[in-house]
Amino acid sequence: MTPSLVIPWGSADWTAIAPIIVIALAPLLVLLADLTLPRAARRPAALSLALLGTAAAGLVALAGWGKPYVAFGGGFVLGGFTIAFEEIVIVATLFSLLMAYRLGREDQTAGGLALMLWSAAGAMLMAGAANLMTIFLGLELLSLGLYCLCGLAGRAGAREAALKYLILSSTASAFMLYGMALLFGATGSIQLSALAGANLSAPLFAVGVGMFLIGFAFKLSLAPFHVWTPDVYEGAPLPVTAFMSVATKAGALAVVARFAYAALSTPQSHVLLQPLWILAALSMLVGNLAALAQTDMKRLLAYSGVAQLGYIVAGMAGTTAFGLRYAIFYLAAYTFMNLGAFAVVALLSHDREEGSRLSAFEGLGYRQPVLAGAMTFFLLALAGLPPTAGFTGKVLILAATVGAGYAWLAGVLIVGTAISAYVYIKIVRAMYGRTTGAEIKRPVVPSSPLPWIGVGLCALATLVLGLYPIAPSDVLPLVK
Amino acid sequence: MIWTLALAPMLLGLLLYAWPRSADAAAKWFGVAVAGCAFVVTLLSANAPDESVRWLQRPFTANFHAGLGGLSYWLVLLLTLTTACALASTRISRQRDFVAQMLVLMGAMTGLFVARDLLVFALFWDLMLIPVFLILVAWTPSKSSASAWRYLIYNLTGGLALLLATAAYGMLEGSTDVLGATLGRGATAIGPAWGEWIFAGFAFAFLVKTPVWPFHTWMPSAYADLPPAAAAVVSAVQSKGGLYGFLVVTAPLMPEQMRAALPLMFVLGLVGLVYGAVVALVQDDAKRVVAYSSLSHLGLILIAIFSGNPLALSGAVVYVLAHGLFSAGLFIVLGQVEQREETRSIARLGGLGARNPRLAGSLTIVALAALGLPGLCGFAGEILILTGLYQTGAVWVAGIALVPIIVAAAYMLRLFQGIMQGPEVEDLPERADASFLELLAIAPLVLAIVLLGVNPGPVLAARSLAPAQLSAVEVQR
Amino acid sequence: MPPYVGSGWAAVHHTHNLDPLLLAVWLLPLAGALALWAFGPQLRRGAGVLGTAVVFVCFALTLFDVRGAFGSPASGVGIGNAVPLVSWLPGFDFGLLWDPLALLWTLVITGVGGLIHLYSIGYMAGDKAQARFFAYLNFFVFAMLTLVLSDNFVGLLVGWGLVGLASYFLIGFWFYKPSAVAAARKAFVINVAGDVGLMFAIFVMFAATGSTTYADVFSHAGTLPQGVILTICIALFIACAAKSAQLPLHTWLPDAMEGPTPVSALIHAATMVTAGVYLIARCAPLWDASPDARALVGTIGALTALTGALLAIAQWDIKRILAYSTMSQIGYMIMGVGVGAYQAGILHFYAHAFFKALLFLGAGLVIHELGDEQDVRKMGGLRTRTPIAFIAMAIGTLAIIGFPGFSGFYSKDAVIYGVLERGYPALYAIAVITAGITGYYMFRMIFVTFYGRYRGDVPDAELGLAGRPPASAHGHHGAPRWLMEAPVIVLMVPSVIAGYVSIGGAGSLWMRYFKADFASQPLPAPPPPFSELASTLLVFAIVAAGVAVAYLRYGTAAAKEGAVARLRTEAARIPQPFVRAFYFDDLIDAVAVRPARALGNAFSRFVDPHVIDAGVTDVARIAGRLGRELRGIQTGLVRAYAFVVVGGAVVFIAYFALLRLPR
Amino acid sequence: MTSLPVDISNYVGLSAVIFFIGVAGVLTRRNPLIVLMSIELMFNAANLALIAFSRFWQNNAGHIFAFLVITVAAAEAAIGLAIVVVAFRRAKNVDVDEVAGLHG
Repeated sequence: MTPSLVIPWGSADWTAIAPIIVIALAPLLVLLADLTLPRAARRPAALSLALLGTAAAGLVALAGWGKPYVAFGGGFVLGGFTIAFEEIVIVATLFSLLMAYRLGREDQTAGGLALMLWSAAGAMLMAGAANLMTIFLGLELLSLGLYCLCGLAGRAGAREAALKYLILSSTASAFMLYGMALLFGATGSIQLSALAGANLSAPLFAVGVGMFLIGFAFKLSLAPFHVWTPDVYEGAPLPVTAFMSVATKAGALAVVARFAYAALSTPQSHVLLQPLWILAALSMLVGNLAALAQTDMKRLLAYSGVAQLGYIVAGMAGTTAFGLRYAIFYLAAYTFMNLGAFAVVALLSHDREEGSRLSAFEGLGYRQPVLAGAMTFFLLALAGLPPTAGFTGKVLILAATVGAGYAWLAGVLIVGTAISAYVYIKIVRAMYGRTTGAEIKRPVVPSSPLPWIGVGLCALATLVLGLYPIAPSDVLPLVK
Repeated sequence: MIWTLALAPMLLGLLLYAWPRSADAAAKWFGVAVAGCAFVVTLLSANAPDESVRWLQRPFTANFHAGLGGLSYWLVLLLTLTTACALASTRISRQRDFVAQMLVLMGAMTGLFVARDLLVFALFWDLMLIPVFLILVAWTPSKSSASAWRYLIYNLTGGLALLLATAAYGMLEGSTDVLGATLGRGATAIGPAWGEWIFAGFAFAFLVKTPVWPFHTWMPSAYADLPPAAAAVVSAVQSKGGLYGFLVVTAPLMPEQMRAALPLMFVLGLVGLVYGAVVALVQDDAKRVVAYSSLSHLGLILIAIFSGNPLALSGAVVYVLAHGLFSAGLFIVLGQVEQREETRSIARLGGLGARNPRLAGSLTIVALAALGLPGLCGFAGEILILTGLYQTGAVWVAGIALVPIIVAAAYMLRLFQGIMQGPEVEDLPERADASFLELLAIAPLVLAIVLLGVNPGPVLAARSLAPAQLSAVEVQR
Repeated sequence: MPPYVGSGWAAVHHTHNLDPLLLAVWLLPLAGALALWAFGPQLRRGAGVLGTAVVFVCFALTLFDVRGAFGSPASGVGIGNAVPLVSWLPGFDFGLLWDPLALLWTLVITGVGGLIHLYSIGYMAGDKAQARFFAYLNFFVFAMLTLVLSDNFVGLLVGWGLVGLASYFLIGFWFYKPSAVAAARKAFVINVAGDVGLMFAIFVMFAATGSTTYADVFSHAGTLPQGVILTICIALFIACAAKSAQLPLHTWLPDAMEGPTPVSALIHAATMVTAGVYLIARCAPLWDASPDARALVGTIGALTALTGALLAIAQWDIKRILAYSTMSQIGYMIMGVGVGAYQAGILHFYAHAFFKALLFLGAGLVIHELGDEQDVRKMGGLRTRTPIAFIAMAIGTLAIIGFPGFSGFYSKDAVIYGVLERGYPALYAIAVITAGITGYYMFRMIFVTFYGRYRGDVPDAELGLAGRPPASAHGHHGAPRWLMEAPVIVLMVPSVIAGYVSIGGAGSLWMRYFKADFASQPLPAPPPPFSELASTLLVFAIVAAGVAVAYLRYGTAAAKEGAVARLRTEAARIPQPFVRAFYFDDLIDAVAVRPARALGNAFSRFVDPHVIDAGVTDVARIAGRLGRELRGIQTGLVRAYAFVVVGGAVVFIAYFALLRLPR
Repeated sequence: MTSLPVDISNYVGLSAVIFFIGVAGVLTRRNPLIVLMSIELMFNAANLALIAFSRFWQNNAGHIFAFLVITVAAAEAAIGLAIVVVAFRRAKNVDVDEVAGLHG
């Protein structure tokens, strides 16, 4: 390797990460606005700038479609795959921002927004990361922001959530990092594509794969590495929970998918991924079963997320080309239906109380029919009922698993879905069922009407994706 | 046009939530008008060409393909007719919301019956559960919603099995657009390796929905708790989804597996036939009597479908429609009784006929159709089915299936006489006889019951969506 | 197989012209029923007139065609033609058949039916629901015509079911009476059991011949295997047994007397209950082809005749006496047509229709007069109070016991001797004994009812009647008495002369009428040991003996004097088997009703909730418990979570560490 | 690939031992500060392994990676300490087992 004073990367490399740069610079403007503007204008300005910055990053990312490029010596790969995940992260960020008008105290809002955008940048980096180092960098960027964000509410629960997340996530990161070290030791390269040629029989490699996957199983909340999820989701402020429930998952999923497809796609290496599918199956069951007994919407959605991620990972079983497409499709569907549900919860919150107790939903169908209708729609989608993206997504996942020869996984999926029906429809029943005694009268003073935009757009997207599924078709060649 | 038939009621139903609460009573007539229009439009579009919109191209082809030929035509007619009649006769709190849900239900079921694509079929299959569940939780007399859960979990499990089977079918065959005869290639029969599993998935869904013994335990509580109008539509039409599925999905696509499953289905059908009949004999809740009688009747149709005999298949089609007509009629009239007397207990009711001759007359006719009185529609189906069964060589099946006919006479008369005849019960509320409007609501059903009984000819031709396909499974002996 | 079997059916001429006359006869009663049902309340008293007029118009129209029966089958319309109506599927074609047999039944249905309608105007005059009553009666006529006019078995079954329904309606006409409701249900359910027999016959014949029309089925009669024909015949006979009150399905008939008396006359005496006779006569080609079926049906007919007669002895209700006598007489008819003596059996139907209607209407006069009192113990001495009724019932009684010169004499003797002629001496013996018993119980009724002193004012307790429910009057007033008496008087005439058509042996009007319908079969050798005249004398002697016993027990002056005490002790002394009607009800109850209900209760109380549902609820419960368990694991302690994560990681890593992949 | 040379396996063995000491610390210690230190230990175990492998493969990537990890770990420590301070500001004992308000 000849040392060179010339930076070996040209403008194309920087273009490849342009969206990340945009979304990483936007927080600077947000903070600047917070410093300079009069008090009353700070919050709106900060939020608008954050939204604009994220949207701009989304547009910039779209501009890269169809221009595959391997940037930074293989550290970052731009392609349909990357852009798909980047866009999902951006959408998640946008909808989370819509709920984030009152994130933290008034003087914390701008900082919170900035942290969220930086976390998003980390997730986007993970979407394109193709060597171990960028993966680690993206993951930590994402996590460090989230540690802080979790504690941003004035509740003891938030601080507890932050601490738990910090300790557990760091531990998992350490496992992953050690796994990376072992992988590097087994192959001598940090490029994922270099792993494809590795000696599969070396225990060093196998254990490395295992530890690497543990780290991401944790991030994806796959059972039994999901234990942190409900507590953290419940404690964190609502917009942060919403953000975590999608953006973290998207980033981690991108890495796992790339790892599985780029590094372990040979038939011999399938056995190395077998535990992942078992974790997926476990997640579907554990997530849905545990959700049965929940009374808090955020906790319930946490467990539901465990199960949903199980479905998504199951889609990739057997690492088939179509499987990846449908996993991404389902992730997109999950993004909308999940964030839609969070947006409804955000609209139900008032004052200091987040409207996440299930009791807040009782009789909602009679108090706020439109909101209840939207919530019903999202819940149906999460339960995999038509006419929603959740239904179509589930069909595709089933097709993928069956097509890949993992019929048992499809069977578990069906069982999990059957259990989940009770979980989700229980809320529908609370909204429309006969209420005990006099109908509950709750003052509904939404802290901000912005989540309505989220509700509307998510509903629309969930419907459209359901009936016109635009499965990303050319994602595979760009996985490296 | 065909998709409009399915989508318009759903959209109108959702829009109905914007209807002013002050005009709650008028919402019902809006619903009747929509259902009536749907009926007329269906009636006039007997030869409507198929419609298809592309949906999925990968991993298998799936299209929003709709057709109104064959059996679909008759079932949509039945659906719209019973919905119109049920809504016209309904009297319920929060009428606007109820009508809205009923319209959504009607639209979803129309979609099910016109679907020519398996995946679209599965979509509507699951979709139609939702309004029924919502009606159950919102209008059920009990607070526990146990019946609603039972309904949902049973049927959803079936629906998921259907979904899995559909996905597997699509992956194997490359297309789910296989139910129609006119578009797409003719479906090939699936081989034995996957066929059993896929068939099992379909069959499970259909058996639960019908329901066939022993998957029936969701039904009595659901029928008992549903408001009469909804119970009428669900029992008359929704439960036919299962039999329809056997007729148009598994019979043409999986003849091998159909034949293999024949002994099992004969046993299930026969057990259900007898089981439902004797249980109906001892129920006190009038609606449960009808529910268990359905179990009995539908078991017979199941046997007929699996026998593969042309005569029995024709009879099955007639009986599917006949059961729809008379069970809708029964639920509607029993609903009118319940509205007046605030009870459904046969032991408690009695002697209503003296002061409610119109109600008694309505109940007489529908009950007679239900017990298979020769000349009415139930008989036409029964005689064709049983003659066909005997012809196929299923002599004992035909013989045993005759016994429940006698029991049916007993429980239907017990139902009718328990409510309408005997000495008048002193402490029941005294309410006026059925109004002219209420009579008018049941009249179309009665007319259809008689017409179908006298001449089921036009229906007999509609044994499937594609007669050419069905011939593959017709077992000639 | 003899070639003649069923051969006549090949000649049935199918016309595509709808005979307007025939259609009118068939459909007018339906129109009448619908009109009465829809506009009954507006018609008030006119309802009865309308209903009656409709039936008489049908009768008149039918008469037009009588002459055609004696000529050759006319082309176009008229007797001997089949008129297609509707076709469902091949083999399921519906049409009307207008042949002598159908014509005869039509005449009786509309003729006797018309008279009973007329009678009902008076009988039901006080009833508020009389429009409904006439609607039912007209509906019954329509149903019965459907039954006899159909040219195929499914159409026959339609009629068969509809008459059962009409019978149900009319038995339960006074539906506020629980006994009437129960009787109606019993009648209907047993009749449905009969329908089911007919259905089974249809299955068998369709499977064997591919058709359900008479012409097709009967033209195959000669070629079908014995077993198949016997199966068809047995199945058909189940239908006959239910409808015509043959053993063991007769139990509904006595209960059916809960209906108004004209109903008993029309449906449960003259017409509907003889449908079984019609069916067997109609299916003569099948019975001709199956000697086993003949023996079976003949035997059951004979046993029914005997059972009916025996049970009639022990009855006190005047209508129940007549009901059992009806059962007995139908037993004769069934025995006659069963063994192949078609003309004789049908003649007995023909005569019986008149004299039994006469008996019932006469009884109706009595009941009407006494304010719905039906127990003969509360009667007595009515000879002078209701002279018309007395004359009518006397004529009817003489006819039924076969007194020479009265209609029953010709028909019953023909049946009895026909049985012997066809080689069934045992049945002959039963038939003769039954004739004697008939003489006894009929005269018992006459003596107790019309002779002696009126006992209506004797307290119930003295007659051993304590504890019976009070008779409920349905309200009689308004109608002139002649309205009821006129039909009775009219019926007296045919009750006497109806049998004269058969005078003249083979060349008689009767035999010529049926010349095309029943192939003459050779009688078995050896011929009967004695001639018809000897048989007649024997029967007469035995009947006379029966009458004599009745006279000695009830008719002598001494018996009349001590009637009250005598009736009381006699009622108490009736042997239990007679009181329980030979336990047939108990049998059906034990074999069918109670097991079905027990099964139903077991299924709904145990199997559904605790077996089938148990699995499902268990799954739900286990899922819920697992959910709670998982909640319990989630303690909130960071280190516990860390343990879970690390534990999971250890297992995970162990998998990879122990994995041995090939190079 | 053959087994690693003796010297490298020593390094890797040492790093593994350090890693497991870290794991044990996370599992057993109740003081959040020591827990954070244990996590740092795990990170540094990985660093050691990375550098050792880097030398073994004559590849700079491991070194660079290790520097990156050190930087990130520093940031993480800063944030971690801040969170611990916030979380236990009002608590008497600094004990992670006291923090169990969220559960179920």
